[in-house]
Amino acid sequence: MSQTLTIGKALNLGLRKAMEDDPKVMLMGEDIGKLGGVFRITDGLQKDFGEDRVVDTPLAEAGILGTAVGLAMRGYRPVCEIQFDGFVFPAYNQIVTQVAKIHARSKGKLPMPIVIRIPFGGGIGAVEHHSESPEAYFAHTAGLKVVAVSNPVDAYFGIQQAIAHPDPIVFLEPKRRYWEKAQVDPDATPEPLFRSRVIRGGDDVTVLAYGPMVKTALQAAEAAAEEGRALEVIDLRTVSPLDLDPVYESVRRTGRCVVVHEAPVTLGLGAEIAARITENCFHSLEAPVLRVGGYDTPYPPSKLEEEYLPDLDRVLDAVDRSLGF
Amino acid sequence: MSQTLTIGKALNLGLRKAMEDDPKVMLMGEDIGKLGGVFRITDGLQKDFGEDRVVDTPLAEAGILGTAVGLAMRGYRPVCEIQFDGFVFPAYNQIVTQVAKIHARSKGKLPMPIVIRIPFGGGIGAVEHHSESPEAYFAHTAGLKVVAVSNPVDAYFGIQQAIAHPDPIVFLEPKRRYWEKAQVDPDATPEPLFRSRVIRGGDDVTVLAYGPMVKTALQAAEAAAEEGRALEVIDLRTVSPLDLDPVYESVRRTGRCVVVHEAPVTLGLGAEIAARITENCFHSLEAPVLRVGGYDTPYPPSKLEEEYLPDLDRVLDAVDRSLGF
Amino acid sequence: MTALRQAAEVVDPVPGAGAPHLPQQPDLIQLLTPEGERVEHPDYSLDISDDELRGLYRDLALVRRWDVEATALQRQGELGIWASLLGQEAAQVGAGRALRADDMAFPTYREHGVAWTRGVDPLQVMGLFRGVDNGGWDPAALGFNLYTIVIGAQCLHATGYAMGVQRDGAESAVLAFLGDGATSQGEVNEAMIFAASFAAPVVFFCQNNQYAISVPIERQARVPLFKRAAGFGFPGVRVDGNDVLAVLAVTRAALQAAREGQGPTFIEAFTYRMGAHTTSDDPTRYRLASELEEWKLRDPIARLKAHLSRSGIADAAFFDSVDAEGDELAARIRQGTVEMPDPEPTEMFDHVFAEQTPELAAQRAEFVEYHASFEGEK
Amino acid sequence: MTALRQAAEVVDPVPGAGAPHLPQQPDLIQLLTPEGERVEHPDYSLDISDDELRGLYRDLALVRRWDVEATALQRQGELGIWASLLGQEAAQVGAGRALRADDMAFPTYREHGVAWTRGVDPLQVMGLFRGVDNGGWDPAALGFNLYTIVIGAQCLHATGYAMGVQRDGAESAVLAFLGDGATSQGEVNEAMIFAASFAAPVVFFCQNNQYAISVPIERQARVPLFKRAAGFGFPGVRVDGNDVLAVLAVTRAALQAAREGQGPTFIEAFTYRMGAHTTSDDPTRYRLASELEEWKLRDPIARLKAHLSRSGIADAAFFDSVDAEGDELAARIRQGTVEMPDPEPTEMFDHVFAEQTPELAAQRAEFVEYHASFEGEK
Ligand SMILES: Cc1ncc(C[n+]2csc(CCOP(=O)(O)OP(=O)(O)O)c2C)c(N)n1
Ligand SMILES: Cc1ncc(C[n+]2csc(CCOP(=O)(O)OP(=O)(O)O)c2C)c(N)n1
Ligand SMILES: [Mg+2]
Ligand SMILES: [Mg+2]
Repeated sequence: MSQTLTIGKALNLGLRKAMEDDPKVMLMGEDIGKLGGVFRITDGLQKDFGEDRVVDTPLAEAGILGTAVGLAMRGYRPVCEIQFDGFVFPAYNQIVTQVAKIHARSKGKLPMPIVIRIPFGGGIGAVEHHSESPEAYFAHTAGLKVVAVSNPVDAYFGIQQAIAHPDPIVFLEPKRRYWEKAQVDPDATPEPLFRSRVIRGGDDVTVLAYGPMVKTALQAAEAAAEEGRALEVIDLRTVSPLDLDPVYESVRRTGRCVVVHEAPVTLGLGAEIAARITENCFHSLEAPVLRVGGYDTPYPPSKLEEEYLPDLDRVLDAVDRSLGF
Repeated sequence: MSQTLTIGKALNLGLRKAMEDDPKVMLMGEDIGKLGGVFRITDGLQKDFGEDRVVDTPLAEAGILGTAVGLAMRGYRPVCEIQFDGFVFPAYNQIVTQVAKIHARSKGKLPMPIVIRIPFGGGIGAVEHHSESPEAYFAHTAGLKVVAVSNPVDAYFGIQQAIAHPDPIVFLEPKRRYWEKAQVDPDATPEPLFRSRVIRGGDDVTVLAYGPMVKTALQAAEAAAEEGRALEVIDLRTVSPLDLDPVYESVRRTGRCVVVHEAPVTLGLGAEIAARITENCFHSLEAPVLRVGGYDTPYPPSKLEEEYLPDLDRVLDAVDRSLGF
Repeated sequence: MTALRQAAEVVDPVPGAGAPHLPQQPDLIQLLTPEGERVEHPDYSLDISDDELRGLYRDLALVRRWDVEATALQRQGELGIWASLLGQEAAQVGAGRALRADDMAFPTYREHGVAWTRGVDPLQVMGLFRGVDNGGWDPAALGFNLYTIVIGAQCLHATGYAMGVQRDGAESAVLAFLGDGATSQGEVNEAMIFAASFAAPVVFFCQNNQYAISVPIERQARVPLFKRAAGFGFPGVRVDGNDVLAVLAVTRAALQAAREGQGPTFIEAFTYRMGAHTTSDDPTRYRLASELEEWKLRDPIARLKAHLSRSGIADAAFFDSVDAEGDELAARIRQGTVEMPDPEPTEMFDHVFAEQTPELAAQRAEFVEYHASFEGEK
Repeated sequence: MTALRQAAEVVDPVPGAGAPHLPQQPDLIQLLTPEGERVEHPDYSLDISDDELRGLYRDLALVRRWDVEATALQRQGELGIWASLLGQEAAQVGAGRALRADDMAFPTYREHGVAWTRGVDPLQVMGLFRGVDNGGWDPAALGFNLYTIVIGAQCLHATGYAMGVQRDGAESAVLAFLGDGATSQGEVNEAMIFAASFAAPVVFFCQNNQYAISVPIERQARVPLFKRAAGFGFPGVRVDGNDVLAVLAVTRAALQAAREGQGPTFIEAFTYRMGAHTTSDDPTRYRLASELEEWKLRDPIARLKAHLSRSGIADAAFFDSVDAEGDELAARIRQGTVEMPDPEPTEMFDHVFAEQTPELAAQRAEFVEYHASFEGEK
């Protein structure tokens, strides 16, 4: 039965469902037990599934990921919560040299069904390290898959699909959108995890986004419509592998494309997407693929984050530039 | 007086010179003392400069970089050796959240003149983790600069320039080319660190490379010349910031460009370079910028590395494809 | 589940953490009982004047007043978040006052009391939590590094800095702050390994406030934290973190040993976080109110106040004057905070590097141009 | 440079590392003297049949024979590199034979002796060093994980695996191998913290061979390594790593304690790397030949051989038969190695994921097509 859920609550219910469905699913992280995580995504789960399945770990991210690897080898399906994007780096060695490589190292004998949940991105007025967008680091790492959800429906189903998936997945949650609401029908047939989706049609410019920027892209499309411009908005949903066939289809029609993300532009996802679109739609392009992202600076103090983060205006500015080519 | 040096020896002499010039320069790393490092780049330096300036550290990369941060705060200029590319990841947290951000965090009150030397890339028949090309991880990180040398002259001067530079620099050494030789004149005026350089002229296709792939690109240009095709080869030298003005100039002339690196193609430097060239030379391009790189797989066992690494043939294949567009 | 069940039976690493009985801890160094009675310790004596004692009280009281004001300002939307030090004043002031001017301290994000002793303007700390900058003070000038938020990272910086002190031949010491939770980070353990290996003049000062956000100390360690040090080959001591005199004496001794080349010491200051982890936290979800009530009986400020009153070192007039000073301080902090100007947006481009890159200069120029394009509109 | 100078005077963490006098180490557990004499230890007894004793000798001798052959094959260009276990046979065989079939071991890159005891085909280990794959054996089937090259990473895997064992309610134990150098890695310390916190059934088996490549143990630790464990709240013991009987007894006891839910143990097997770090290394640059000469007197194999001969448990015929078996093994390894086929290039695409991505499938297809385009030419 359909209900109105926030992204946060949808994740909570999705985790609960995954734990009910498979006794091997375990949650691990800092403060995920009694506290329910700093964003309450695991609220109530330790109470219902016990301390063996919802494990408050010592304060050590490498420890969380490294023990998750061992648990996966023993047949468990660990879901690791990284408290904030900026704190995933102590676990980087385990993620890049172990989680990502063990399936290949063992020629498939050691599957690594690990989900790494990361609330990511800025916009919540936080202090340093709480607003990072580290997706490109993972997308550049062979052996990892990376998804980013933008809405409650994808949150609810996506987390379950990610947990059921046999490969390691970095699961990015748009933290500043945790409180966004939508109707979720748990009996609906979910879209596959690794598919992008056209969420608004239009023939003038294609706008690509994922995670928190999807809402921004849609706002830009609304505003553009008022000026008589039809933006086609695509929610990428999967960051690695990229699912660009719908994008190519769209860009061949519009001839123009703008990619939006919060991460710094240099070597952000926009770079890869722009390169691929250009390779695949060279003769259809009326303008180069333009990128709107964070600047190549550390994420600034929160009083400046609105200047740093792409917003509706910056997306529209890029749309204008694209149309002006 | 000019002498013939390998890249390895040029680095050794460059380090020695830097230590003579500035008593605050310190070397830190695993096995860099009596052993002189596994590649002997620091050979003889501990003997001559003592254990306080050439420090064999405990076996912990985060420890090396983290103590280097403190030493930099105290006015030292630490040069950290990471034994192999694949072992930089335990230090990732210190590099990304501290080394890269402290200058900005302190609004310039705490400079971070740290050099992180990394022998990088494949081709030496090694076991796992000894053949990685992690440059994109660093180039995507605001606050770091990244250079890659390709020859003894740049090695000799570049390491000294990097050490004298006030910002943190990831200094990439093409490990399989350590034994390549050239004439080095220590009295010559060196080229600036953050400049790319046209190293072979040609009007048909522009080929970009850095580090170990520069030699490969030159070989490809030789081979192409025999078939009557003139490739312009540019040694990027600096990976972050990128110095693309000479590239744009070249591509506006050739209309075609191929970027070569060992790192996996997805979100490798080729992505960023392709995106920027397309943004800046859109109307001059006859073909999309093509990328030749490692596949999106973990670096394979060494018996397969020749299939994995870009070689002369794969560069020429891309040149053909570019010309065929 | 044999092993799993038995795991629960391991010794309590914090004797009396749930229902604390500090005086029963044989290892706990104390110079002032919770009742404010001065006691002697065989290994640690403290030579301290009445003036200095009153000075410590003033520090404690003003720091708490600041903290209370900051919490209020956060509630009113003037700060993004605030990490309260309530209950940890003695640990911080005692440690801070043990430092000499030429020593260097490396704080976490909660060391407002130490910042105070180092002469940091409270408004600079407020600026960080307001989101104006990352703490604008000058670390070198004050001997107090910027706050470090990534848990434990500063312990390695402190150790490296201490290695620099060694190389300079300076007789200074370095004080690294960390929490109980931080002891689980690999980097913190590496810091202790490096410190031991190089006999670096660094003291690790761990405020065991018994929680890492919601996670109790039992999850981080099954034996008292100060025992960790022996495993790395240097001394560890546990001091009553709510006893400012004991903290001062123990930290002084450790810093002096470091200066004299005896290498590192690990100090576990046994204390309690009386407030929430930060203003974003809700401790009722994970701990009992009764625990807090017990700890109120060991309030670090009441304790010193009792001693000063009882011994006649300070009278009501003194306490009143400190209160008044506190109110002034609070007013200054409040006004300074609400009036704090927002930073210039272009600042984010200007401090990334010591030597600006053409790339970033171009981004800055585009940024300026882009914003200028709105000038007319707004 | 006060502090820096004094740093040199700290106690020697390895009594007699330079000029070893093992019998003088009061903490060192021994059941067999370097001369091959059986001695008793108050805490560790070993009930072992003559057959088993001969079996241990056979293990030691065959593993060494393999190692010698591998070194030779590397010299002849048949392997990219080889990490010799020369001198560490007893530590590895003793530890490996302490495992039960249902236990799980997590090796580094040097545990060929343990691999042997777990039934790994030496050729699979050779394949790794030849560059054919990363070790083709089945970790689950053999209870022996793949080699892990990133120093220390496997200690966390072992701990996590042990947490899984706990959750399964299984009475199995996990054995994590590490070197002395590895003890400095943050991740290794985190593994000990997690193991302690969850009382996980894992035993950390550290072969202190006194060097991390060229860096002597003194740089990693200023007190004996086994003392590290107490700081984390679990027992640490030091065993003579060249005494296969003592290693077997101590490891068995620790594994059994783990199975019974008593949590982790840290075992420091005090031994010596008699060869180079790997075939790429040149130990003459950093250590004296005399050190090696001293250690030859404690050769782990000679020691057991002396015991077996002296006590009449084995005769010349037995030793001859083991020698013959060794030659056969060496021949098989040699032939298997030189004849080992190169892997299919497409393999690199096929095992990245359990569920292949369209992206990578496309790269694979292009790769195949690209190589097919050369078919005609070559
Ligand atoms: C590497 C890292 N992981 C997680 C966090 C989020 N976090 C902030 S404070 C905290 C708890 C710290 O506990 P403790 O070390 O005891 O210090 P306390 O807050 O009690 O002073 C956590 C988990 C962080 N800042 N850094
Ligand atoms: C994280 C990491 N850093 C560096 C290396 C390079 N390296 C390989 S072996 C080794 C020394 C290891 O010493 P130890 O742990 O004592 O083991 P041993 O080789 O003596 O068996 C080093 C530094 C590595 N493999 N991993
Ligand atoms: Mg705490
Ligand atoms: Mg060793």
